[in-house]
Amino acid sequence: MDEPTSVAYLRWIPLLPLLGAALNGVAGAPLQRRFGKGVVTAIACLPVAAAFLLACRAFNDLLALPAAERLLLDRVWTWIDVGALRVDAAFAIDPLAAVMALVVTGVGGLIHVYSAGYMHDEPSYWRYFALLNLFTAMMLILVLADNLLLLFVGWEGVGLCSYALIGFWYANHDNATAGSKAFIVNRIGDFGFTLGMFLLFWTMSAAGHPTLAFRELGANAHVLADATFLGWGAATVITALMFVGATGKSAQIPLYVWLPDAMAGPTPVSALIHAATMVTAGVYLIARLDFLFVMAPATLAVIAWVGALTALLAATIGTVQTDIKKVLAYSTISQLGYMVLALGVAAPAAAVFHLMTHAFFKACLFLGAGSVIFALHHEQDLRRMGGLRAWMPVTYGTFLVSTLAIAGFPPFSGFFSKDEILWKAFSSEQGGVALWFVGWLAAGLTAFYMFRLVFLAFHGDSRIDAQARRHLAESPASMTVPLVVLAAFAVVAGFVGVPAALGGSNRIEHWLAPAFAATTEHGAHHSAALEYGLMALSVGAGLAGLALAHAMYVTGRVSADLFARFGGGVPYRLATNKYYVDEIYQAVFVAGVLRLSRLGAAFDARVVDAAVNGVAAVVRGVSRANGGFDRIVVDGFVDRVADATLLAGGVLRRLQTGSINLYLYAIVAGVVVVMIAKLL
Amino acid sequence: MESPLSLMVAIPLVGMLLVLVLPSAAHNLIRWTAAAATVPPLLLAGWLFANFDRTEAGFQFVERYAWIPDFGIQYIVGIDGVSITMVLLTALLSFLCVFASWGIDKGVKGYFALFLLLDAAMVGVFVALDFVLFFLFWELMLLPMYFLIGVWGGPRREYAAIKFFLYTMAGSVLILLGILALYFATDPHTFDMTVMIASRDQYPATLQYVLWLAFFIGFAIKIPAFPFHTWLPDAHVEAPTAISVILAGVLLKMGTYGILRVNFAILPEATAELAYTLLGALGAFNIVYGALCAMAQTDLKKLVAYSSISHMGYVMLGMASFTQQGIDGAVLQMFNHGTVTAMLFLLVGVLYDRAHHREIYGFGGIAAVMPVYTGFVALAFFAALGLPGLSAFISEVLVLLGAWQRYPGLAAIGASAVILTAGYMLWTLQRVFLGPLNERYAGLPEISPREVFTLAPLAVLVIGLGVYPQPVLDLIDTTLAQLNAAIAPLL
Amino acid sequence: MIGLTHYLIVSLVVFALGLFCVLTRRNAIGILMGVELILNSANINYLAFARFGSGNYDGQIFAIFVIMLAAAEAVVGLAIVLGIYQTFRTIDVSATETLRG
Amino acid sequence: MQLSDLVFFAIAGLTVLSAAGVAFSRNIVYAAFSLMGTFMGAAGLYVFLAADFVAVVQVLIYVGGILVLMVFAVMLTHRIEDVQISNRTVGLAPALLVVAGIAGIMGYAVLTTAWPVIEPGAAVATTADIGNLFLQEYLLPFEFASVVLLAALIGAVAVSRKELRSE
Repeated sequence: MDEPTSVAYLRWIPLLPLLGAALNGVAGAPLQRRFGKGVVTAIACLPVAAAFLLACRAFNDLLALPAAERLLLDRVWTWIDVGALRVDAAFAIDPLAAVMALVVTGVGGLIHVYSAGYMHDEPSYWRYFALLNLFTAMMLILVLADNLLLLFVGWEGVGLCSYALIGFWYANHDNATAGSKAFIVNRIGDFGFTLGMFLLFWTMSAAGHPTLAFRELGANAHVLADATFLGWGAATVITALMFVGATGKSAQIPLYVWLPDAMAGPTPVSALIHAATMVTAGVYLIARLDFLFVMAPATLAVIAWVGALTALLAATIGTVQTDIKKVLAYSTISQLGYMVLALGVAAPAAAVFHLMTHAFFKACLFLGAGSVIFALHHEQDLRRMGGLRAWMPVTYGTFLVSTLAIAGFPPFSGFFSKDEILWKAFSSEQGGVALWFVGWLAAGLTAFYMFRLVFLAFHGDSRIDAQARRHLAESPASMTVPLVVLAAFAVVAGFVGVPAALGGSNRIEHWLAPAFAATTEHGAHHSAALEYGLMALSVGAGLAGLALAHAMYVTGRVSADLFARFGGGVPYRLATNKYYVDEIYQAVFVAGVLRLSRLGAAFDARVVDAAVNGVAAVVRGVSRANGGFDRIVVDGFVDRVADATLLAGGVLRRLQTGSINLYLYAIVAGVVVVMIAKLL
Repeated sequence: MESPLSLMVAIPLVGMLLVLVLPSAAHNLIRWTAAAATVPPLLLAGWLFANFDRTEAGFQFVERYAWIPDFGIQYIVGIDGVSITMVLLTALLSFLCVFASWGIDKGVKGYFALFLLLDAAMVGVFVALDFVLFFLFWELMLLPMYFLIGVWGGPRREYAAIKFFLYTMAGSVLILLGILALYFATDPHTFDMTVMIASRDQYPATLQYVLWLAFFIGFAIKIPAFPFHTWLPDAHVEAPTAISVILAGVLLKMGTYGILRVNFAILPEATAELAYTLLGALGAFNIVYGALCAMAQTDLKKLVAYSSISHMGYVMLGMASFTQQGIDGAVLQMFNHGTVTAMLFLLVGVLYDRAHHREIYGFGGIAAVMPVYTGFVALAFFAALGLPGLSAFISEVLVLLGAWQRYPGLAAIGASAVILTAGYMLWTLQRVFLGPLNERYAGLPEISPREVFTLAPLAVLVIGLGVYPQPVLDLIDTTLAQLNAAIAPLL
Repeated sequence: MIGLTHYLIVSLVVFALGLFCVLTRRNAIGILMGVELILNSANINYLAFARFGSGNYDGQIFAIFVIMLAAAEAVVGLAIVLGIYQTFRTIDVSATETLRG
Repeated sequence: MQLSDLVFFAIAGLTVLSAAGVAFSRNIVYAAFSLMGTFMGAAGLYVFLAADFVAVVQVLIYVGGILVLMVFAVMLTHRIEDVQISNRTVGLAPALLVVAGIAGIMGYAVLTTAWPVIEPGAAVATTADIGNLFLQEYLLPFEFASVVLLAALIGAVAVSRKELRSE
């Protein structure tokens, strides 16, 4: 394998935001007090902007290279070097990483700007930006890492920032709990991730390639083909464990429960971390390790079904939520399900394409929701909104565009990416009609709940209380400009992936092709007619969802209670209560662990310590018995000895005359005796 | 420099004598004298770090004098890759703990005299290469510890001190018996560890097993490994802050250090035979058990004590793996745990000094009144739960990676504890520091510069070794590679 | 020619007289004088052996130490005698038998 | 018989006779003065044994220090009129027996032992050499000696102080 092109500027992409975070984290409070919030904003935003420019430069440099050699490497230092394990702190960028880096720095930069407006009244403004910068840095480390262990640093680092930002308003216990929940659930995923990493390393090591670097792993992945672990194919076990990690980060069944709660954080955080970037890390991981996953068809099947079911399940819950951010949260889970579905049907390019478009329109949706919440002074309940389009035209316009995109109406970006996924789900070797059908159903539901949201919030009569209505106004420019930019991308981003069937060239798939060299393309034997038909069906599903939402929430021709009464209300109750998954987890896992922990502590106190104290008691008892023996037998003996000594002393004391002369005689006599004895 | 190691032992002793002749009312003079006595060892430790030959597996800076030739007892000190890390840790923590003890105002003279004696004895344990010398220092360390807990401790200090003393004395007896048995088994009779290491092939297998168990139990009490661990929470809860730091930061390491120095180096055959069950499985069990027990605690200090038990389990598991990664990770974990847990105890002490209790449920929202302090706490807690980028992550990942090679099941059990650890650490963070502010503590003063001074060097180490762990790994690698090469083929 | 034996005999005689003095005196100061005689006889021996036996200075050095010790002994001894006198108004050792068992 | 031998016998005679005076005198004051003769005689013998420094020390310390001290003690503890009865002796017979026994044994040992004897060299001044030895080889004993003397000094003061004892 050829040595990739070496560049020295890659390290600055994550490092600049990290420096910003360090500066704001250490000196932010005094700076803010002394010089105002402008300084903090500058410290936070400029590094991200610079990182974006550097990412553009890297993108440009990649373009200049031939497709097969598109990889830039920046080796900084040897991080760990123990035995066969050698891990470099090195950053690499290839087409896949370039897409991610651009999304992270681009969307991230816009959200930084937006936050300056949204968080303007926050007293710990500096802390917010320090964490936001830290998050950006960690996400960039994750994306640009050259090896699995460094990726894990970013992986956990974003988890930490997510924890800290969800619980940003920590004075409320619920927010702090939500943060902890996110971190701990993610840790369950990390458990799988680390074990997968260990197994991968040792399996490769046994085959003579002890490495964790992606390049070398990719080049030598074929050695895994014959390896087994406990009777299973090593690749299958490794990928399954890695996928556990991905379900945590990317909020898939069964570990999705943290994401809705994560909406407790500030809305820009929800937009950046819990919609646009961090949650896609799982998707990125699987895409990055594509060469492993293609070797494990069994894992892929699991992945595809998990993704499809997550998409559907989250969509059903999304239809009944009344909190504007919760709706968006479930829609995020649902969209992530699509991406995972794409990965499961061996279409990573489609997944990454959707990841990118989703980043734009979902960020726009969240920021739009944030704009609404900002205007309504932290009111998030849809039932107390309505008719907002009159007051907030920019927010409404961008929100509508993004909703059209997520619902998959042409020519908005979501249409291309989602259709690509549905088409692959149908046509790929790994896919099938059933997967497509689940995805299609979820697409219809998506359109329904998203338009329900739009209609409830922006159309109809205002249900806002009079107090809030008096101050109602469009948000400031620092918030609306990012909205417009993101909305623009939500419209046009799809055009990089126009499929061949529609006369496009699917540029993104070609761009990403070097990263997914292991994925072989099948399914070309399906006719274009079929593809058109499926497209029409999915657009039809979207239209149906739109129509239903319109009928329910605008014209009122269909009663909104339809669902609530359906099937005796059981499905509705299930959905509103999120299928009781949280409760089940709480009862089974959390309570179980707590019981186990109390058991352990009790064991410590009652058994181990009791044993120790028991030993002490036994020793005391023995010593008491011993004491009796002592008093009667030993002491008796001792007393007799003492008596005898006294008696003897009474006799011998007579020798002590006190006369020095006598003593001297005695001494000399002793000397004489010794001398005589010696001489004889 | 002629004899850096002897100087490191002697200087605190001289400091102790100085403290003893100072008038007992001159508190500040005593404190500064004690502080001054810990500076030269720290500088010497730095000198050792700079001049240590990283390519040499054997002992360096060896000093050897006849002591009691009739019994083959010598004064031998020297360090290899394992002990230098411990010596560095001891020198650093002793220095910082003098400042952490600044608030002691009862029996100041006695406290600092005993503290310096403890300091000398700890360094002595790590540098001694003659068994008699080793045992002497080992016992010498218990004495000041007993008094430091028993006199300057909390309300139940007598119980804790006696429990600590009895436990460790029980261990000492076994160690002493083992030492004597080794003495008579070596031909010609000697207490010289280096000779024993060289002649390890001459010990018969049965003797090795018996000795291994004796030494293991003796050292396991110190680690402490289940079921010999219950002295630790009590001792920690009652001990003054600085003593907790020393106890968790240095004394616990003596258990695992002893196992490496004696069981591994001198009894390789028995090690190969017994390590899986008694070190590996017990270590994995310790990790999970300690974490579970920590979760159930409501006393902040007890929680940290149990987390120590859990984290020391990683050391045992890593040592038992007999892979370069695992065993390097184990020693690195010894060092990292020393810094992280020292931070944790110092931080608990800071809070206790202000609020005079440690009940986790009795706080709330402290982050609002003590933001800098909370920043340190967050760093220490996240280091303790193994956040990548911080030092403990490197060692834990190396330990688990190494363990996976030999025992995937145990590695999986050990790795599962990261979830539990995150659970209790975050739960505690939330109860104490987050949530609505408990009005009783609205007036708590922010962490003082002196306290920051004790914490900052550790914080730098925690972050620095997470980003670039090679300085420590380079120190230990060669020695451990040789040690491992002696045992791994016997497995 | 005067040899080693001559000195040893002188020393022996002085020792015998000193011993006799110690044994027979009832006066504490007298006993101390006897002790001084014994010490002097020892010194003569030291020096004689140094001169005729080894030929080096060790004997002389020891003699000086003995003198030093004698001085110390005399100082302390006489102080005690004075103390006894102030308590008992006598220094007759047979009169001070309070140590009798 | 050489002159030096005559001198030796004279000095030895002085020593022995003075010692006898110490041992047998009934008057403690006379005994004290006889002791001076013994000391001086011993000093003379030291000179014969080529130990000039020790001889000087003997004169300085014994005669100048210890003896004066003893005379002081005698004077302090006895009224002058008591001197006649001040030096009673007791148990002459057993003492003579014991002393004769010891002297006999020791004399036997002295006369029958074959002492390894070297030819004594010429007498040289010893002071400088002894000084060097004290500050080099015998430094530690020398220092200890100084401590002992100090302790004796303090002890003597402490013992003979009136107020301390009367407590």
